[in-house]
Amino acid sequence: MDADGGVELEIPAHAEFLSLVRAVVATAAALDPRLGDERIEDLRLAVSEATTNAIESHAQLGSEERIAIRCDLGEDRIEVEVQDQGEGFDPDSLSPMPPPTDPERLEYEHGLGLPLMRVLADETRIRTGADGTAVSLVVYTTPRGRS
Amino acid sequence: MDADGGVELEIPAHAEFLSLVRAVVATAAALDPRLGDERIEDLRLAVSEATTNAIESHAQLGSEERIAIRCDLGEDRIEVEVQDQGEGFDPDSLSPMPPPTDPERLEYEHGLGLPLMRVLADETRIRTGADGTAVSLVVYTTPRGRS
Amino acid sequence: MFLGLTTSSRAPWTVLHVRGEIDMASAPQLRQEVVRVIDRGDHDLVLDLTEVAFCDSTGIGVVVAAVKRARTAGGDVRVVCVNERLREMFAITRLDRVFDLFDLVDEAVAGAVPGAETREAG
Amino acid sequence: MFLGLTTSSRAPWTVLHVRGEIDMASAPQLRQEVVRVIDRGDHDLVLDLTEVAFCDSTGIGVVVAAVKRARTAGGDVRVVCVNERLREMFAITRLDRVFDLFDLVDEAVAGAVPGAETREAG
Ligand SMILES: Nc1ncnc2c1ncn2[C@@H]1O[C@H](COP(=O)(O)OP(=O)(O)O)[C@@H](O)[C@H]1O
Ligand SMILES: Nc1ncnc2c1ncn2[C@@H]1O[C@H](COP(=O)(O)OP(=O)(O)O)[C@@H](O)[C@H]1O
Repeated sequence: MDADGGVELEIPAHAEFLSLVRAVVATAAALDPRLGDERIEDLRLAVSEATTNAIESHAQLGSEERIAIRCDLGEDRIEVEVQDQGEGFDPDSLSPMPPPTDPERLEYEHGLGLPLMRVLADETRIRTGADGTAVSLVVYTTPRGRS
Repeated sequence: MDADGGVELEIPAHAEFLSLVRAVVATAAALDPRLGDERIEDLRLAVSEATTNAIESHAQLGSEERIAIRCDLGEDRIEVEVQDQGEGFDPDSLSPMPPPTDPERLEYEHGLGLPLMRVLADETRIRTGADGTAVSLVVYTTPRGRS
Repeated sequence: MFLGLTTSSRAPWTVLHVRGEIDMASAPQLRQEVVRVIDRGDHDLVLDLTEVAFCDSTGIGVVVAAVKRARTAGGDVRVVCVNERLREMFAITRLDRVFDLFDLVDEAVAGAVPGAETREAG
Repeated sequence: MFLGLTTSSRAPWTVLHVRGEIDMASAPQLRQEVVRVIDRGDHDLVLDLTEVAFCDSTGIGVVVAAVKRARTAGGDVRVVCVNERLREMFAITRLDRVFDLFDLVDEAVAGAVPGAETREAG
């Protein structure tokens, strides 16, 4: 990933900036003519989910630190990394959603973000620790993501 | 100007990123409900002009450095600063445009950017030196720009 | 940043028309309106998302909350959306099995009222 | 990123219809097309900017270059635009005094052909 070829954005950790992040990602992704509208929409939604989590993680700490979003237009992929300075979490210990037939299902208003990201992006990488989380979302621009 | 309340964007110094800068500025400005569409459009165009000059200044040096754009949503104003690492210039020594009646006028395809910025923005400040230029463009959100 | 929210009556259904982008910034506004409508007794609710240009999982969460609140009050929620992306999201989250999705408000209000079968069947 | 460029003939005028955003990224594409059209002999050119969503000073520079090239070749350029912002830009730069602006292509091609007055006036 060539850091110099990318776009970097820093926003205050407030929900009102989500629409701006989406605009940046969609506009950056549109610079690659190989990416169709559907894939741009996939990435836009996935990044919105990741940024929402990042903003929530700062809210929980009462942190006024900013959220950083990097978009890298690579040879065969677009990679967006959302970086927060929240407390981190354990992605493996999240409780799975009850099945739709279970009346309990309606108790779960949350917990949809990460599953959605994993479906929408071609690759989802999470690096997380006590000093923050970085979520990388990759969408391939060439059929197999390898040029 | 509260640096923590703003949005920061860094782009490669290439023309294809201009549309992204415009999208960011328009979306950031739209977060302030007091700003009408016309003023947003003013700011969007002024920032596009400043960013165009910044990109040109890097191209002239063959510099691969990035351009930084900061949007600050203040109490009574939106301020956007475009910062480059070009060679700088002397804003006072630019030759004025010939009048429209002068046939020479058609020799001037350039030199419209700064005059436009000055008309579009409520305040235009230029800090420039051998290590770069920072152009600040301010649009007031309250009638007199003082809250 | 703000949603357009209007309600119309298609007795016994109340239709809540939503316009705009539903995310963490705008979801509270939608949630508040849903609560207001259901709590005033209009618990047979059609959520018309036809003009929703964007909806993320926060928005989906509000829909889930609406279904729960309406059912608890003895009513139900039907969701109208044509947006393929939104349909997909309801499918990925398997929520399309939890409540009914319709293409048109007319179709949503034409279906049987919840409980009507047991009340009227004889 | 790319402009939509099409030409149509309204003899003796050639109309170049531009669609999209004209900035430093897209201006070279427009400049090239203008040069191509004028250099093949179609030097009476109407630049139809009706569907230009954005144009900055780089775009204005291309219009100036087109006027210069067309006049050098013995022709002229008329500009069609309704966009208020673009009108304003031509006013601020006082270019509205250098060439003629029209609201509609029909109006632009209806005006007298440059040079026609001297040719036809008797
Ligand atoms: N960036 C993050 N920092 C800290 N915790 C996170 C982060 N992203 C996700 N989480 C944790 O994982 C949980 C599940 O996230 P997600 O699937 O996106 O659903 P939701 O955000 O709706 O809860 C969150 O509730 C939170 O506890
Ligand atoms: N950021 C900058 N760095 C270096 N020179 C600049 C910068 N901005 C403007 N200039 C100088 O000022 C001149 C006039 O700028 P402007 O009015 O925007 O017109 P144009 O960019 O079309 O030439 C430029 O040609 C350039 O020489």
